[in-house]
Amino acid sequence: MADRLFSYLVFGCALLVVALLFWVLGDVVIEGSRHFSWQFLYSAPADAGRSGGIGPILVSTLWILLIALGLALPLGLGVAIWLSEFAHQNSHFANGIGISLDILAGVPSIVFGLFGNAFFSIYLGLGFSLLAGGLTLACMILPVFVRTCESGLRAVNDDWRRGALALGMSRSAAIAHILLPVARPAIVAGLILGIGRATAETAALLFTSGYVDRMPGSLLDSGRALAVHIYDLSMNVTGGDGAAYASALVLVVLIITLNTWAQSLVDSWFKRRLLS
Amino acid sequence: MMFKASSSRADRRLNALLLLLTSGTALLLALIMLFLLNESWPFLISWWRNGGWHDFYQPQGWYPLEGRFGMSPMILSSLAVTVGAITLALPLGLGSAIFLQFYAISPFAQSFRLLLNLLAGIPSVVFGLWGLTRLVPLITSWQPPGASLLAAILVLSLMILPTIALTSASALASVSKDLVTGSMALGLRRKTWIINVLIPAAKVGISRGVLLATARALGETMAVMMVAGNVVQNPIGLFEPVRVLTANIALEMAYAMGDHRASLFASGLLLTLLVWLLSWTAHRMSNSSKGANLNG
Amino acid sequence: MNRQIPSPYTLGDVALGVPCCVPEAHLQVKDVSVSYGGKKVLSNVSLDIYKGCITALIGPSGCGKTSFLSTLNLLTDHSENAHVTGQLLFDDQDLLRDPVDKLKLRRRIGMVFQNPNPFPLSIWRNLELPLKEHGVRDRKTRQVKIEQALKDVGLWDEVHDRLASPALALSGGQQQRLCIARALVLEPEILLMDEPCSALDPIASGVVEELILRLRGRYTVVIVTHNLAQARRLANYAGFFWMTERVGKLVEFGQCRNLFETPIHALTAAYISGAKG
Amino acid sequence: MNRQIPSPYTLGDVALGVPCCVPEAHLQVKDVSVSYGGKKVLSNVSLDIYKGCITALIGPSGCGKTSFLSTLNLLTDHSENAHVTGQLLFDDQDLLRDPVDKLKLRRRIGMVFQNPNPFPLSIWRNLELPLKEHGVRDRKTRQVKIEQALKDVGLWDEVHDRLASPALALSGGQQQRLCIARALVLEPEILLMDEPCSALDPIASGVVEELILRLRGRYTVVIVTHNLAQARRLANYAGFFWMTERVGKLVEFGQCRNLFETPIHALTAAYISGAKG
Amino acid sequence: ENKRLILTGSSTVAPLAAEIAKRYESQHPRVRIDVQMGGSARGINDVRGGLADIGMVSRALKESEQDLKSFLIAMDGIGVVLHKSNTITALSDQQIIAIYTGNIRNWEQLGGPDKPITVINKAEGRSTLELFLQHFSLKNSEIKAHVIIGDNQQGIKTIVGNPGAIGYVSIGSAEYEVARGTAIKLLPMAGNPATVEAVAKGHYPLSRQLNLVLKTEPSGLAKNFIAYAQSAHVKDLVESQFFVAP
Ligand SMILES: Nc1ncnc2c1ncn2[C@@H]1O[C@H](COP(=O)(O)OP(=O)(O)OP(=O)(O)O)[C@@H](O)[C@H]1O
Ligand SMILES: Nc1ncnc2c1ncn2[C@@H]1O[C@H](COP(=O)(O)OP(=O)(O)OP(=O)(O)O)[C@@H](O)[C@H]1O
Ligand SMILES: [Mg+2]
Ligand SMILES: [Mg+2]
Ligand SMILES: O=P([O-])([O-])[O-]
Repeated sequence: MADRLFSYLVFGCALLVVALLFWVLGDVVIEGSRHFSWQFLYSAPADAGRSGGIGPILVSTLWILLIALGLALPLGLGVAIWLSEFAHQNSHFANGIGISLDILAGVPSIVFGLFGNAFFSIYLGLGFSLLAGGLTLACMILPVFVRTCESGLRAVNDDWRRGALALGMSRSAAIAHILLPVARPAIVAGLILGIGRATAETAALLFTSGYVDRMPGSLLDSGRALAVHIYDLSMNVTGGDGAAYASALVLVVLIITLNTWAQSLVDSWFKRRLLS
Repeated sequence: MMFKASSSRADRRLNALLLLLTSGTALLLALIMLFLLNESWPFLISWWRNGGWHDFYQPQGWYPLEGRFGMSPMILSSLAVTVGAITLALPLGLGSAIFLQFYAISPFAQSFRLLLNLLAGIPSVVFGLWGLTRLVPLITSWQPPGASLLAAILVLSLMILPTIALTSASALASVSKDLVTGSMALGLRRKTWIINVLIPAAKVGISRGVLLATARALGETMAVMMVAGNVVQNPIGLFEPVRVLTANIALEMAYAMGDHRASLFASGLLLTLLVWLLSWTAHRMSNSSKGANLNG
Repeated sequence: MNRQIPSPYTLGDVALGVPCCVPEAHLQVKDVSVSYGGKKVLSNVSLDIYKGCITALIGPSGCGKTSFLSTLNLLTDHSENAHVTGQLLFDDQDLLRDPVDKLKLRRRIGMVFQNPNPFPLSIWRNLELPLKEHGVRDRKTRQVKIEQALKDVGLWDEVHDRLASPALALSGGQQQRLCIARALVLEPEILLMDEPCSALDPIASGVVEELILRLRGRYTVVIVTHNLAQARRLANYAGFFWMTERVGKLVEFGQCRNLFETPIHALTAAYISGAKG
Repeated sequence: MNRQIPSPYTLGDVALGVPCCVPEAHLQVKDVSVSYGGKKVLSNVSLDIYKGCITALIGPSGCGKTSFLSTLNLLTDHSENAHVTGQLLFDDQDLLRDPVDKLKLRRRIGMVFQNPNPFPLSIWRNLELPLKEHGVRDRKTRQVKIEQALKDVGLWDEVHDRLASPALALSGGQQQRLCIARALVLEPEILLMDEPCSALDPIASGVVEELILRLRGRYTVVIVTHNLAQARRLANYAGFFWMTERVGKLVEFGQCRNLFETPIHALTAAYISGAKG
Repeated sequence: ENKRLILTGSSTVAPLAAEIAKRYESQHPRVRIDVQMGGSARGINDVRGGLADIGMVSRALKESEQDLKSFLIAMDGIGVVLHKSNTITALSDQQIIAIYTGNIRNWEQLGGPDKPITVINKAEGRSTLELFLQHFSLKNSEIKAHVIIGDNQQGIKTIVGNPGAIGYVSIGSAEYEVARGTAIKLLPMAGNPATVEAVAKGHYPLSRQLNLVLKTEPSGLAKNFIAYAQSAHVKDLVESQFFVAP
């Protein structure tokens, strides 16, 4: 009986989550598809974004994502590997790094934005640019990616580490051939949380990659990200709601595509080596 | 986990490289702290001289243009919103993770996971927009002004839910199957073994996810700003508006000059300290419980 | 063909083996087959499990002993690709056909696994959890039962002063005995043991063996073991499984002494003499 | 005190045990102690491992056999809280003091664990990976070595048609033999085996035993086992560990037959007669 | 010649400036004008620090900012807004003050429906807030707000969702929303109808300037661009962003 109740609770949870998601996205889908057309995808925005499309914005978004992920992925994986495979269990340094990462995960995005502006845009002289935005985003998604991967690596059975060591295999080989492939699901989860954070970011990008909605010519050009565009249209531009919803719809589709792609990418990358 | 350190040259090189990367991330935090300190320095000095700490027992209100910088209500509000959001999102997220791992049949699990992923990627403006146009009016019709602690908690809990759900799900997935078989053989009900056996076994992974989610909740800005009402006051009731530290920054940074601007950076610093305190406590707690739990 | 069982209720015959209480079938297995994902791994096993007796099952790795044991308490129901056919008569019910309350059934048929699998809880909670689950509300009663179970497995003296410490901090042998205590605390009628001593050193293994011998009469025990000497020492009845073309079969079943000393089947004889127990 | 070793190079003496090739120390252990996080678990062990011989180590659970074995290939170095003192002489080097290339060392001193731990790769990759790691570039050479190793452990016939299938899908016994093959494929000089048969059924266990016997002469083998009968069957030399006040010690070391038939130490005698092998 | 101009500052001005910049670029193909948003304060800081060529500021320069040169490109009126269902049609200055200081807490006290009043105020530092406080001679600490908002749209959406709300937003935006059927209404201010027209004529009391600011007298491209932004060529753009051309 209690078991039945618990099942109902669990199903209730799932149902509630699904319902809430649909509720949140309901407007986006309804209003968004009303304003959407194929042209919207590739044409440039006009009249402060109320009309026209989001072509350049989509391109900027993808560039920023590419830079952020391209940087955060290897860096984050490296840090995660160090923390789980090389760091001494109770060393103050490793603990300090862990805490730093947790703190970084809690730094508000607007602070990241202001910092990114001060450091990347001004100090390093990158100005308002896709590069500055991507770098700032990389800093932002690093903590969540590292922590998730690290948990995954730590969960890998010690027997395999021992086995590899006893065969005189180097640590690096064990990591590359066995530990990383085994920890694949956690890496995917981290990647997806990272992608989520990156696509959803507004404040940090406003101050780094900027507001310019022109098609970017190089990575040193300023470019407006999709989330910034949605923010501007819905909060700052009178009469921009329709376009805002349509942009949000595109973002949702983009996220689904990216997630599926990330999943299959990581799978194909590691699964070839792994048979389980 | 227990087999550490390296011996070969390649390993030493890899170790050195990774150590460099790792130190880089520590450096990143140091840079951000330095940046915050640097920007908020003028304010901190004058705050200290003027006895700003009296604020904690003698609230002076937040009127930066009138030279009154009382931040304590915002600290309390940040904590209240975060605690509230975690209280809601933890059972919901854990429930979702349990559903994903033990109840959903495979095609459902796949799409449910995709939905959670989607939830993780929705911009906070969209959540804020939903809160502002759907949730707040609903609360208003019940208890004006609607924009309130409650609205912030609801929106925020939805935003951190995927973090909790996804990390918990992967923690639950890595629990040994032997425990499940053993529980079944004892005639334990599914509910019992999930709650009393698997969740304790996955505790470390779950709590790490919760920590990430807490950090995220404390740091979340836009959505909270849009629905919390942003009145600087102590969080005295669920239906009262509150302002959290992040919203304070987002709301005023664009228009702040001089001391006002520095005081906003100080709220950023304060928030960072808050997360540090939280994370440190969590580390201490998990270290002491690790010592008691396992000897290997 | 393989049923070399003495006519029931003839205590004389049973006395040929190690003494055993009542030669009365507690659980009747009829024509049971197990397949995983359509691939048959165990085919047409029929035997009776006698009340209060110890039945040992031996056979090479992969011949389906664990699978057989798991059908007895319907644990196979939970592995998605497993399918069981045949009859399992227990208490006038066919477990495989009639609707049975599995939770209650598993209270009556306990199981201990090859790898010790204590829950990641305290020693005390490991034993308390199943009791609470099966409705033993009274604190005092639980205390008495837990203490008894720990004494039964000879663990009480070793752990009585640290019942609140984590079970995973125990040594392998202690963990296995804790798992046995966890099964015993529910006072099952039948106890299924899957190679309970394979992870133990000879001393711990001796303790468990003695324990099993002490259980005789009070409990019906079915034990899978790779240690033929152990089977010989413990069992009243023994079953020998063999695998042909990747499908397991019960080749011979009978009184322990008969099976070991005058095996009927050539395979059994070969296994018993060839295998180095 | 416990060194009941015949004067070296006296083949006559050695012949008292199972025949063994050259009674020449391959690895000399002197006064080795192991502690974990400051707590000593093994104290002052001294013995010689003889070239081409099989040395068995027995003793109750927790007395430090695994820890001892892991010091021999410096695996304890990777356990954060482990600390080893004493001397380990191998090839004119003190492994514990002199700078040694651990990777190379472990190629020369292989190890097999109690729980089969094949990598989650294909059968073939499990054997290929260590070869590649140790610089065996040539494809053909690798092929030859892998085939030989699989044949050595008697697995070739069973798996040669599915070398690309996952190693984890093998049965427990097959997995353990694969792990042995994985150690053999590197052609080590010394092979450390930690209860290699405890997860195996008698047949698989017999296969492994025969394999170990076949290795005699070619390899130096150190085997930890709970199965006294097995120790007696296999070993030229045997060491008996015992624990007093939670610290392990080597109580007696000597020729296998001596140790089992005329133990010097009372503890040894008690263990050998009391324990049920 | 290839030339580049960077504008940063007010979020209110940014969309307008961006549209003007686009039109200017289309007429001068070698010129690139990047418009960045970040608030009036950022505009002033960046111009002072040389990070931007031109700052955008959504108010008149203060005493302390007289080191900068400002150029008016548009005007924006501020109107008091209620929910459409509210039966109140006009409020006197005294009544507005009473509401904002918390002395009147229910619309019933003003002859409206029996609904608690939700007072919406702007965040500290915003120019609309300063304008509002100045007009009613209030100090921000005297105001008893229930909701504090950032941008215009947040104000409008809050009022739409709350029948008891009162707030003040940009008139142009509010007019557009009213015309679109959004559930809000604009109240006249001290007898002046709150319309863009009234702001344009200059006798609407609550209005602010939208300025471009520079550190020095403009020259070259900056000078040309400012002249263009102030010219009649962009009047339609100003109006399409719901502002009033000066
Ligand atoms: N869940 C499962 N899915 C598919 N095949 C399975 C499953 N469980 C067991 N098998 C297969 O069924 C056969 C019998 O397995 P079982 O574990 O019952 O053997 P066993 O006699 O207990 O062997 P051992 O002595 O090694 O424990 C084996 O070939 C095994 O691979
Ligand atoms: N990494 C470790 N940290 C702390 N203590 C350890 C560690 N590894 C082993 N020990 C302890 O050292 C002692 C000896 O352990 P070891 O595994 O060597 O015993 P063993 O003789 O191999 O026992 P068994 O027969 O059960 O395998 C035990 O008390 C054990 O708890
Ligand atoms: Mg089995
Ligand atoms: Mg051991
Ligand atoms: O953004 P504002 O300065 O117009 O309030």
